[in-house]
Amino acid sequence: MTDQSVIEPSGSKPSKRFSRGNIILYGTLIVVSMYYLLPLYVMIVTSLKGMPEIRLGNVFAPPIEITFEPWVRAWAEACTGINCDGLSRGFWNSVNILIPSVVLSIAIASVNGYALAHWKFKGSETFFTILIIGAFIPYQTMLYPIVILLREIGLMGDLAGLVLVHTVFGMPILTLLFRNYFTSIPEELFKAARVDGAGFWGIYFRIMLPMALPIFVVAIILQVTGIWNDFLFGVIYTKPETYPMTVQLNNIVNSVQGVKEYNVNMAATLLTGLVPLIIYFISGKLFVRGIAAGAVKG
Amino acid sequence: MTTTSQDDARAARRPIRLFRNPMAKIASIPMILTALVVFVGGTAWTVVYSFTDSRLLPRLNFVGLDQYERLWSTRRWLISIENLAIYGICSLILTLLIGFTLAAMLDRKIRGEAVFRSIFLYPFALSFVVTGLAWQWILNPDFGLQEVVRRMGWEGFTFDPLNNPDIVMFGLLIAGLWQGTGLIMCIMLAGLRGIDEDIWKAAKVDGIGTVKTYVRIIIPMMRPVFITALVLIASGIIKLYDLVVAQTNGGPGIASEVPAKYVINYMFRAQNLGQGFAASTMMLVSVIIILVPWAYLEFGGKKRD
Amino acid sequence: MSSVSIRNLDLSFGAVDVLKNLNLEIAEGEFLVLLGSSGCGKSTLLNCIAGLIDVSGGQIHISGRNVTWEEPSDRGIGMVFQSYALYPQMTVEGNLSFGLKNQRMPKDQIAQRVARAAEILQIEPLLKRKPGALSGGQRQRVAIGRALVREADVFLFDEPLSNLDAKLRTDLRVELKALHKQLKNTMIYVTHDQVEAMTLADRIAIMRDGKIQQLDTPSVIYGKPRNKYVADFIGSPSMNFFEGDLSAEAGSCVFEGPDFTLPLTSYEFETPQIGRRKAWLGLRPEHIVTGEAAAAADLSADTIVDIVEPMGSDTLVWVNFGGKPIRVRTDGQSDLEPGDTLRIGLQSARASIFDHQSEDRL
Amino acid sequence: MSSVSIRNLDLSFGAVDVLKNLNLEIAEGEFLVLLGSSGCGKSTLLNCIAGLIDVSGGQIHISGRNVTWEEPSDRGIGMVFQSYALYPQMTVEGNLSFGLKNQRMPKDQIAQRVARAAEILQIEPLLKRKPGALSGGQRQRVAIGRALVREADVFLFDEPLSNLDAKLRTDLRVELKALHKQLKNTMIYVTHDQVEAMTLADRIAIMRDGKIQQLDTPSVIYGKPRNKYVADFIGSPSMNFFEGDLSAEAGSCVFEGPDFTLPLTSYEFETPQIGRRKAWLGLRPEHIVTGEAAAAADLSADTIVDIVEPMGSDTLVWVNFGGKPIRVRTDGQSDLEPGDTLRIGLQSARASIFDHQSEDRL
Amino acid sequence: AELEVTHWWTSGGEAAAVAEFADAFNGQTEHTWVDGAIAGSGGTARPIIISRIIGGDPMGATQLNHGRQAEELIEAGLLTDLTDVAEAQNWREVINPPSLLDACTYEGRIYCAPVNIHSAQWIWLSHGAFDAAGLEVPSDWNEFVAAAPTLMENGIVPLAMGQQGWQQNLAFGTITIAVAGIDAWREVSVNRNAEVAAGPEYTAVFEAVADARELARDSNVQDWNLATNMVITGQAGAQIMGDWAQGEFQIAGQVAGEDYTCLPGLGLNEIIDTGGDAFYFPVVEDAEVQAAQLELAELLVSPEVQVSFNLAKGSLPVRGDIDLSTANDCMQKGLEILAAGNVLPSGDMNLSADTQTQIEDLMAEFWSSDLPAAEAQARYVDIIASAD
Ligand SMILES: Nc1ncnc2c1ncn2[C@@H]1O[C@H](COP(=O)(O)OP(=O)(O)OP(=O)(O)O)[C@@H](O)[C@H]1O
Ligand SMILES: Nc1ncnc2c1ncn2[C@@H]1O[C@H](COP(=O)(O)OP(=O)(O)OP(=O)(O)O)[C@@H](O)[C@H]1O
Ligand SMILES: [Mg+2]
Ligand SMILES: [Mg+2]
Repeated sequence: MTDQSVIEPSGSKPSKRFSRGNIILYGTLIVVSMYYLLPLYVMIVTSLKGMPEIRLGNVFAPPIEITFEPWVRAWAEACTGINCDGLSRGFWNSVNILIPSVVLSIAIASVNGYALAHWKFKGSETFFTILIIGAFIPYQTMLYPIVILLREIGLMGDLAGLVLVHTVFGMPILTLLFRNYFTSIPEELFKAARVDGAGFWGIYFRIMLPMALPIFVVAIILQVTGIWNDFLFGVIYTKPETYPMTVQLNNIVNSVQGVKEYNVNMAATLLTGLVPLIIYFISGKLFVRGIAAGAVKG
Repeated sequence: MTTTSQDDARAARRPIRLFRNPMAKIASIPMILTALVVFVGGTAWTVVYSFTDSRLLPRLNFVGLDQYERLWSTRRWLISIENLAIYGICSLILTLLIGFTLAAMLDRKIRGEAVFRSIFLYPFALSFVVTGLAWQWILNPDFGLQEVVRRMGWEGFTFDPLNNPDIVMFGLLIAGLWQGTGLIMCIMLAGLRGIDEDIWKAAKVDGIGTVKTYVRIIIPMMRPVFITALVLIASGIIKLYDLVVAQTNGGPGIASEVPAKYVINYMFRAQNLGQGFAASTMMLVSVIIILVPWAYLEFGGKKRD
Repeated sequence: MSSVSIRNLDLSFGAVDVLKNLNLEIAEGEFLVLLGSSGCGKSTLLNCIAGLIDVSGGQIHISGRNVTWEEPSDRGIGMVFQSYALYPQMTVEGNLSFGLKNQRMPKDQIAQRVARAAEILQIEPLLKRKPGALSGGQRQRVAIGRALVREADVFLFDEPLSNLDAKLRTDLRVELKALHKQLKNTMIYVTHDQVEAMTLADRIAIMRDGKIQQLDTPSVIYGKPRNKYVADFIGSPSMNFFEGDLSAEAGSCVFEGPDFTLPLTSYEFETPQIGRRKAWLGLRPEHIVTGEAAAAADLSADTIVDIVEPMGSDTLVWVNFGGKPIRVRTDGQSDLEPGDTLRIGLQSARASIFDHQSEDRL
Repeated sequence: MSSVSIRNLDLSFGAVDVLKNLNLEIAEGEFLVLLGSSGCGKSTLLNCIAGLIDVSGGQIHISGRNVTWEEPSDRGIGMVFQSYALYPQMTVEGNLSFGLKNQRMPKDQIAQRVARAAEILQIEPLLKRKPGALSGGQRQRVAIGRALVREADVFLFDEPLSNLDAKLRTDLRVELKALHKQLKNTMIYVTHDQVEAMTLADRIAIMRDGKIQQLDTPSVIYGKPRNKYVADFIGSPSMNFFEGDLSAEAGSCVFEGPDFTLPLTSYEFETPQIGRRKAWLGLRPEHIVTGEAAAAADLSADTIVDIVEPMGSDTLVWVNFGGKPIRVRTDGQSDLEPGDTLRIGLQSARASIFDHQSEDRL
Repeated sequence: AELEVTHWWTSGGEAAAVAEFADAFNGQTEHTWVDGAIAGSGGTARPIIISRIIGGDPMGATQLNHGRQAEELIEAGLLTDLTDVAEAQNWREVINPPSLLDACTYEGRIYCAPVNIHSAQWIWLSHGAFDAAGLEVPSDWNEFVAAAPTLMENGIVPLAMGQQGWQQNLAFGTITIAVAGIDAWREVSVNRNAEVAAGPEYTAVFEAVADARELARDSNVQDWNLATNMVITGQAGAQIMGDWAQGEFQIAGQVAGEDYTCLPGLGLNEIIDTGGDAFYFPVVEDAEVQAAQLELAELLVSPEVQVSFNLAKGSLPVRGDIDLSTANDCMQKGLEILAAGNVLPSGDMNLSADTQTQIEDLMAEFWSSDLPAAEAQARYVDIIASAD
């Protein structure tokens, strides 16, 4: 054959960055991102406009004159009924509800998941299956039984009752996640700890917990989102002084006074979503890792 | 030392099974109670009262299947079921499709993966109420999308799903997908990351195109991931309520009613608990119809581990 | 007195019986290796001894105490796992002291024990590191250290070296042997690597399907396998088998193979044989002699070389004999080529003969 | 003409240079084994040849064609992976035919090729099963079959046997060798198992940190390793090394070890040596003779036995010599005990000597 | 004591009215009004209210539409008996029409305090819209229908209609009384006579509603007050809505007779119903709260509070003995009708919530689809026939 060193490459050298595939890929991603960002953009833009500008009609146009008044109003002035102190009233209530609910529900679910993964006993899988089916039951249909239950144990109207309800309804999915995650932790580690004389709680606190960060992140995210955004339980199991932010939001958004103050509504909506949003943005990578460990295997 | 077989008989006694590892059982009590009291108990309670004529308050005055007969002859219920079916099927297919496609794109070792992932995921942080409001606003024909497009010159452009009974469910779908696909994408992404890279290489050596590799090889391998996703989506669909209330409140007319809303309305607004319970029992039954095959697939198939 | 005594142990997972009426006596200070193919129940047996699985029936005694229903930590055992099973969030020191802390041992005593174990295993410089920052061999050392600090009577090893690469495995194997010499604990060691089993064990128990096939010293197991399974399992490259007939007459026995007859002049039968029966003849590749020695063997034949596998220190040659390719081990300097003729010699003294039906050694 | 020719290949992942100006010529029909420790770039090189990674620089020619930028499927290669990488949802037949179907090959031709591959690999009875229902060895055979049906010029194997257990590995190794003999394709085989490398290869390329250390036939690599790294890497149990001085005078060379002096009467130097330099002496365990042969060696000494590791076919004895324990291989029938005295003999002909600094063979 | 009061009055006019209650309560008693507003109309608030009552953790007082809603709560003994307050304050005498109190009465005892009278049968006409189209403001429904095409030509929506079932149902009810007349209405709504519902009077009703549906085609707002806003701003010609709409006009600074016109009974049949809101007081244990409850009940019906509240809300007071000369044009009209006794009992008191929900669903569907009038009527007849 001919001298090989002069043979030209028979394939074409791919140009790395701007290949057609890449353009299509990034193009699609950017277009799709726009769909996802659109509502956020609209909400932000609208919340920074004055009502006259909104009536001009283009939701997508950036504000001509930026005003933070809607935010101020949403936070501190918007009226519901006769109270005109906006969302601010609900914020700390929400925090007060959120923290014990998240802590308790995750604590219980993680122990459940751990027991189901490493300390199986007769019937444990059955209870777990029931729990999973429970994840499909619409909350609203459980409203009455729960009300009656809480009445019977005397927790109706107590913050403890609300925490309990969040714990119960968070349990199925969280338990599933924790169970799958702990199952993925090598059994040998568990065995080693038993040989080392650690008991149920010793292994849980000393061995399992420190390894469970990703799944805790997932659980926290899910619970914070769920509990922070909850309206139904929050309003039924609390009193007006302790109404969570979502009740305030509902009131602001649904009390129409003359015209709908879209800018205030948007600002209120954004303010309400801020807490979970922040948590999402700071925990992105851990979330995927946790999902990988807790949701996919199993 | 002495011989062992007799004097250690005490230690050799087999302990009672129930008391072995007692902590594990004690620690599981909350779960057991939740499962039995709340889920089984609450469900049974609901089913029992669905055979009564309870109105505002639950009472045990049994009327047989009356509530069910009425339920199935109520137009709104039938429409609700139909709507849920339309929404459910579309949402299931589209969520899986979009979620997978996005995940597949993010999995191609792109730059800025974290940014895109956050963008796709953030709507999940927002409640359905917020989702419904935001999209109600964007789809508002007077100053939303339709108006903007019209102003750009397409005078005849009509996209007003929230006021058109024929397509209102798709208006909901747009919002529902916006909110829910991010999580599914995350799950799919995690699943894709779990696929052996050698499979890709093998496919490349076999000369199989990217799309075909996904369709013929990768997706079939991700069955467990799809099942997890399916369960999540399906449980969300059954519960569909907040979004509808926030975005259309069932309207226009009753064109976007859904079963969960029917349940709530009959329990609380119409003060006909029995009817509401009958409807929720029907929902439960359908859940079980969905779940049994799933449970069979998940647990029945692989007894090994 | 035996240190570990297992009596009539039964274990089943649901409908699957994994261990069936298993008996095993392990002397104090003995190094016992459990060898068997994957899934035969080795790990399960070890877990039963450790108390990590509740047995279905039978008893386990350790140091004379019936511990069948005791907690793992109360049995006086230490255990080392294949995957190391180090607690990833604790330092090496934390890993070593975790078990002692659980026993509420005084601080200074813990420190002393940890120091001693670290010295024995030469991991003092690593004490402050976390397992993630250790190499495989170091991790395995720490895992052994964890058993060491417990000053356990019995050490249980579940394939402790199989995650390591070949070189490291050799080194640690030697260390382990030295450790045993120094500590003189009873050690029960699970592996499916026969080199490990042969080099480490005082006695080897070969398991198959939850039953012990043979329990003996390595040389007996290698030289006089009790049945065909053991013979086949032990030895790499493995034994060559020939199907044929054993015909024994007073004073003289022969094995009639497919196209050869081997006089069993110096074979030691377990029981005296009379008559004719179908049987297996087994010959290890290294017991088939070549060159000058072949002429002096009980049977010698010219064969055609099929494949030559040089392995550095020696060469494995496949030759056609008795109607099929058989393995013959020659030295590393062999310059045979496929197609060459090789004279081989079979010696009955080192052969093994098994009944065709029961596959037990005759 | 060489079948695969790699010229000045560079490859980096970001800032990490994995392959550095690598050159390799592989003849048609040759069985080349890439051997090296983990992370040295073996898989990366293989992937470059397959076109699965875009090279940073240099060229790859296969069968005389410059394929540097061609698609993997157009390069005329078949590839077999360690994890098999079978398509789990397809039957064996589907796995074998999927690539061909994709090339729109006529049905009957596909069937013919699949049938042929199945026959060669003896997997006909498995064609309708899915990979999940196959054993490890069967899966690996199917993976090879997938390369086979492509009728590729060059077969690439990336540690195809390392997920299998020892016994199966031996069997498949032999089959692979037979397959190569039958097909006569060029094969490039990645492994870090030296027994595989030694037995399979026509030539072995030893890699380290993205560079080829030595490319030679197995016996040369084993007998005359080009540098200390190769010497240490090849051979199990590995070579014994002694640090010392090489003093060469006209006609007579000696190696002065810690407490011994070995006359290098029959050592073949690569280049003639003059003067004195620090050096390493390497001796393989099987090249240290014992018994009568010891007396006839270039140097003989009495040593104390430290550890005895019987391995069945032979026994590894650790003796103290030159100030440290060294490995000596004796035959399987050895009845040495720790503490015994063993006379060993060192022969210069089979030794290796390396420069102390460059570690290259002298 | 702090008294938690739950209600769903959150629109502008409503909130202003509630503030009157709260101010009076805080000012005139020792107690504090804790406002538990829940926006989103009764549909959102009611489950919350009922859950809390039956859960044993009730609020101090709550708004409920009176009528049959509370019967079961009363039966279960969950609501406070206000009979003593009522007798002390002589509610029997002062409350007018007496049917309001009847609705609060269960087995002779009184359980709620009515606070206002609402009538649904009004149409609100925008002067601005008709001026823009160069038309006279119509004086009844028929004129309005006749004027509609001209409005449409001028780009004005003739009839503003919020796309919610209850608003559509309200329009239906109003048109029924106007078109079919009081007797037919009574036969159907009180006596549940399905034959009449199937008869020609109702056929006319359904046809009229079908006409109205066409007039409201281009109105795609949801909330009632947004529809009202269309009338206020002249975007729409008219809206059929209850008298509470007046609060919105008032807040917008519009003057009855100048900026807008209200026609009771659509100007055809000047009859109004006398529904309304009432407050219930769940049984609580805390004695202080009990006292507060009774004081609030008393206060709610007291003359001054009735005046201030109803002026703000635009509804009619429940007392016949107070001077409302400050009331505007529309309220005066209402008062006159009331004084003349042209009242109907509200549907709340006749048909059960269940039946009403079904009718609402029917109306919701009817208004937003092309369902033929005849078919809607047939389905209406079914609902009436099976009503309990
Ligand atoms: N938890 C379990 N439930 C059911 N079967 C089990 C369980 N654990 C092990 N088995 C079964 O018991 C048998 C013995 O398993 P074991 O782990 O003891 O094997 P092994 O000899 O240790 O194998 P390997 O060499 O692969 O570790 C296997 O067939 C296995 O499938
Ligand atoms: N995608 C990648 N990105 C960055 N570095 C990589 C990548 N793939 C491999 N490397 C690095 O390149 C080096 C060579 O890797 P390679 O997989 O070729 O090693 P190997 O010789 O096959 O090892 P092994 O025997 O463990 O398979 C390693 O140091 C590895 O960390
Ligand atoms: Mg095992
Ligand atoms: Mg590799």
